[in-house]
Amino acid sequence: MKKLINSADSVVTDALAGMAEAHPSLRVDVDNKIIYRRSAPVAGKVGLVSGGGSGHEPLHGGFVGHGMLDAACPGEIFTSPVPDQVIEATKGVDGGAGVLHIVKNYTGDVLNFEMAAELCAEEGIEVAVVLVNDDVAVKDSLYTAGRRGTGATVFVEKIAGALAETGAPLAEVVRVGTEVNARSRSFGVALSPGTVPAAGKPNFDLADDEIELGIGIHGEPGRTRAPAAPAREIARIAMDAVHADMPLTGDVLVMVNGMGGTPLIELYVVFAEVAAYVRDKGATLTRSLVGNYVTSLDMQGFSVTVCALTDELTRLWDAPVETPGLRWGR
Amino acid sequence: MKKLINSADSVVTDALAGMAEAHPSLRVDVDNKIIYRRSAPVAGKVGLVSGGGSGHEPLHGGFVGHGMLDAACPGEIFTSPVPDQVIEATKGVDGGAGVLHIVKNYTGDVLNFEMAAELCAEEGIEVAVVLVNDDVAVKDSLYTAGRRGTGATVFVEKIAGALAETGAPLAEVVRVGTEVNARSRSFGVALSPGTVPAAGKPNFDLADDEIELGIGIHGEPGRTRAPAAPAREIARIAMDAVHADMPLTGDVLVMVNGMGGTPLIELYVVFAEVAAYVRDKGATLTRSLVGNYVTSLDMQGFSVTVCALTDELTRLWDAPVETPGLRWGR
Amino acid sequence: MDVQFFTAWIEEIARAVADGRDHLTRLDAAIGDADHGSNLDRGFTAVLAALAATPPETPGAVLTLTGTTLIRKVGGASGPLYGTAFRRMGAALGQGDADVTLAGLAAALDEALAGVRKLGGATEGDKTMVDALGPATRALAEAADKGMDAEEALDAARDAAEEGARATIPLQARKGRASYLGERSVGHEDPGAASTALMFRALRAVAGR
Amino acid sequence: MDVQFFTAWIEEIARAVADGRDHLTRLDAAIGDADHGSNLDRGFTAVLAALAATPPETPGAVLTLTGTTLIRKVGGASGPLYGTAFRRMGAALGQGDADVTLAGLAAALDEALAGVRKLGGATEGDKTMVDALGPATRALAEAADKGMDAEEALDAARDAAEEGARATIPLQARKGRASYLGERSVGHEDPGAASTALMFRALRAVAGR
Ligand SMILES: Nc1ncnc2c1ncn2[C@@H]1O[C@H](COP(=O)(O)OP(=O)(O)O)[C@@H](O)[C@H]1O
Ligand SMILES: Nc1ncnc2c1ncn2[C@@H]1O[C@H](COP(=O)(O)OP(=O)(O)O)[C@@H](O)[C@H]1O
Ligand SMILES: [Mg+2]
Ligand SMILES: [Mg+2]
Ligand SMILES: [Mg+2]
Ligand SMILES: [Mg+2]
Repeated sequence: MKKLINSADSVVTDALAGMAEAHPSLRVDVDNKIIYRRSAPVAGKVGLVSGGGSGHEPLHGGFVGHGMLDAACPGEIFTSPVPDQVIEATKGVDGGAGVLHIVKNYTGDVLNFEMAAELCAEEGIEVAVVLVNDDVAVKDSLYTAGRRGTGATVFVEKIAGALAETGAPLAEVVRVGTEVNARSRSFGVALSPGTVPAAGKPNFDLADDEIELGIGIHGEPGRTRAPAAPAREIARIAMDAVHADMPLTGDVLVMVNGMGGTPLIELYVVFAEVAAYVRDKGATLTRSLVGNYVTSLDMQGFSVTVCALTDELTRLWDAPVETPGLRWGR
Repeated sequence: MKKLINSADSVVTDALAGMAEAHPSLRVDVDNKIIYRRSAPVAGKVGLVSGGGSGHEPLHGGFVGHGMLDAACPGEIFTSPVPDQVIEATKGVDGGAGVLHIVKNYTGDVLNFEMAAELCAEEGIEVAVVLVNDDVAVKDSLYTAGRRGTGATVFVEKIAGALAETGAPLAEVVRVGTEVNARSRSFGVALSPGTVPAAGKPNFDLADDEIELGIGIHGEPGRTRAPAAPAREIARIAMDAVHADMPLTGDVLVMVNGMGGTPLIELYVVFAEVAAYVRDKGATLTRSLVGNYVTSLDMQGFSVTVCALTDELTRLWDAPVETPGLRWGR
Repeated sequence: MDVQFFTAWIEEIARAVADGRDHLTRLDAAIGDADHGSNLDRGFTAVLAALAATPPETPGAVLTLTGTTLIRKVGGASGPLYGTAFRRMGAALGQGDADVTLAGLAAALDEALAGVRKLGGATEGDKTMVDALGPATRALAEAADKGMDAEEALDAARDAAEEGARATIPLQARKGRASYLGERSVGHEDPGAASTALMFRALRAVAGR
Repeated sequence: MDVQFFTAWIEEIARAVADGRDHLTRLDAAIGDADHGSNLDRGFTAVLAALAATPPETPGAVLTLTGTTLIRKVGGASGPLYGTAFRRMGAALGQGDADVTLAGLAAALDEALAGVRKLGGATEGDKTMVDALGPATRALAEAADKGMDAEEALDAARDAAEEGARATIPLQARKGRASYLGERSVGHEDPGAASTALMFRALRAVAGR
């Protein structure tokens, strides 16, 4: 394993120190591992807090700023944050209008955020949660921990963040966040595994002619292994999974997201295939993102996330945003 | 080799098709491999054209748009574009105020742009060139092709683009572009090689405990091989090379750029070290970029580029830009 | 079993987790995200520091501090779950500094089990730490009922935990990260069940001193 | 040497480039960017198509069309350089359809060499295609002077090109991408010199038919 790190133990805080240097619009509490927008708390505005394991950059810290999150709590690599972080962040962004926790549906994230929320509630802060669970590779049944939260997190953070910026009340922000999640689906594919620094070697092995379908973002193996194939076929497999779960129709927002080790040129190749697929089903691709947004360390591969837009969601998507990872309109 | 491509031969045009779908603000001529901003040509504005081999995305196509390039000509992977592309692009962006070619200093790029420029001049278009050669890993002597152009290309495109947007004449745009290049230095390090699709296997071998110092962006080996080391030491080697060539002083713009296969979290770790180095030398890091800007397919590693700012350069850096790869202020 | 005993237990767990860190992480790599070993190691390292900083004076306080520290330092699924388990045990043992009986320990473990089941929603057979914790708790209660001595009783608890952990191998996971794998989770030992067995081994080892 | 001869030469180069593509790319991987084989293959595939679409009627036209097509399709350093070489040869042979003599071919190659040297600024010893093209051009001129027959003369040219390419191995590059490597470029054959040798082998092969 070769990585640009000082040590496996310090990678998260070292990177936070780098974020602090690079982004004057953020206030980074390196010791407590919390990234705030400098203006937090904004009086009268619902505060948005998200968090989760590190290794998914720019998620979540890169989405802190105007029009998106007020704070992010990065855990250790692939490990959800601890309640203390979430409690501290929640207090730090509470402008009196309540705080929304945007939580990806993993047992660890759910439990740690729940514990934090309980304690914040006891201290009189109104906390609500939007649970993101968009990954169609996982069956949502009694026999699993439920669908994972992946790419739709970016959509929820952006759109709920835009609404919160207008001064909307917590219930409204929850409503729109929940709606974005309900209208979003994702599917991921890995060409090669990532390497957790503390583990020192790749999380699974893939032969030179194999890919993993239905991959998550924590280096966990996927649902099935398949032979390597042209981008067109891989994109079709991913989109078939999405379409089977939520038939494509109307205006859609599509993100083709890199897993961290895949170059942009390949993501554009995939995006061309995805766009053709969407058109073929009669839906209209009106908004898009192509790039690294929800990564999995240095894993090679991509995920595709589709959100069925409404006029309201489109308007909120287009609203100004100013974060390290997503920026337009200001 | 596993890649998200349909075939090694079609990767550049397939990716261009994806860019066309993703970015309505661009007009992509897939057949001729030219990316235009939709508004080109802008009457009375100096047109900016750049180009070079593909595999460095978002460079150059991702920097087409308001405040930066008017057109980009991507060649095959790591192969400079042909004169026909450059001629066509130059004609397509000529708004009557002349056209600037921003060319990275590689024999192939220089020759092909030169041929194109001659022909355009014959057809009555005023063409000037800014040659980018910022890579201190290469000795600039009679005994080499001269320094390579790498990260500073982004700075030149951004700053010259901002000046052109104000309606400045060609000579002024050339002056500022030349100045940015003269005030910029880069150094790159690879942890693992990239793989050219048509070649099918990595361009060089690196042992699990070795890194390449002074790497270029075309998968070419570096100047020397060194043992793997903590990020702090690697950053110091890179910054020492920069500082030895251009002592750090005053306000500096610093880019820590990923080579395509390195995750953002590691780039922030490096950035923290670079920022500490800059401070230690008494210079002031006033502007920065951390991310994938000038990549080398799926190579793992980074480059650092430093530009010694002036007030004018800072102002032009801050001016609005709206491209797929760089966006602020609108 | 006094405050020294419980302190020694936690210290023994910390040692065993440090030794078994890579093994636990490898188990987690197979069906999870390759961090269970480092998660617990980070947690118990912090627990050792906390115990050293303000040595608790009662058995209950040892376990409560352990649980609280795990919740504050581990994260992931195992942090809240093990944290809750130890906090529940601590609460069950109460504030007294009297020696804890086998029956008292069994009752405390039962509380821990209930806490983990409630928080995580898992039942036995879901391929989680509950598959080791459940049988071990029952074995200890039975042994206490039968009037076995501490070493015998903790032998039985450890054996049941180990057997429970082994028995997760053929199961398909229905909770936690491994459940995403569906059928591909079959054939691997659950890392949390393995770490639970490790804790019962540590308990037995300390009792034998 | 008539228009058929020159057409056959270019076709033979195209075949040899397709066969040698991976070899040339491997040479370029060692001290460059691993694209010389695919660059030339793309170029000569386009040249074949161009020759087939509008078969030129004079030797000069064959070479001019070849050069123009290379410039339009190859890119990189080798595109303009080889393109210029063939265009210069074509111009030197002029518009006539008379058979080209050995002396005429030698004079055209000399033009090609001058064009490459001027455009790229390389001299012999810089570890470029010039290191094969220079000696081969001189060898052909000498052979023509001596009144050798075509096969003998082209033997000499080919041998000189091959020898020139081999002789690049110990050199340190001073031009092109390989120069970035400094001393590390020593010990590898220059890909452009190797492809130039290939073109002289093709020339000799066609003459022997
Ligand atoms: N819902 C649950 N109930 C009980 N135990 C669980 C549950 N979910 C996960 N676990 C246990 O947690 C272990 C994983 O812990 P760890 O790897 O530290 O956390 P994470 O899964 O968040 O990475 C699993 O092996 C399993 O034993
Ligand atoms: N300045 C130059 N003069 C002559 N030949 C050159 C020069 N620069 C490069 N070459 C030749 O071009 C070859 C490389 O061609 P190619 O790989 O196709 O282009 P690129 O270097 O742009 O990738 C080198 O091996 C060398 O022979
Ligand atoms: Mg985890
Ligand atoms: Mg090239
Ligand atoms: Mg885990
Ligand atoms: Mg080359």
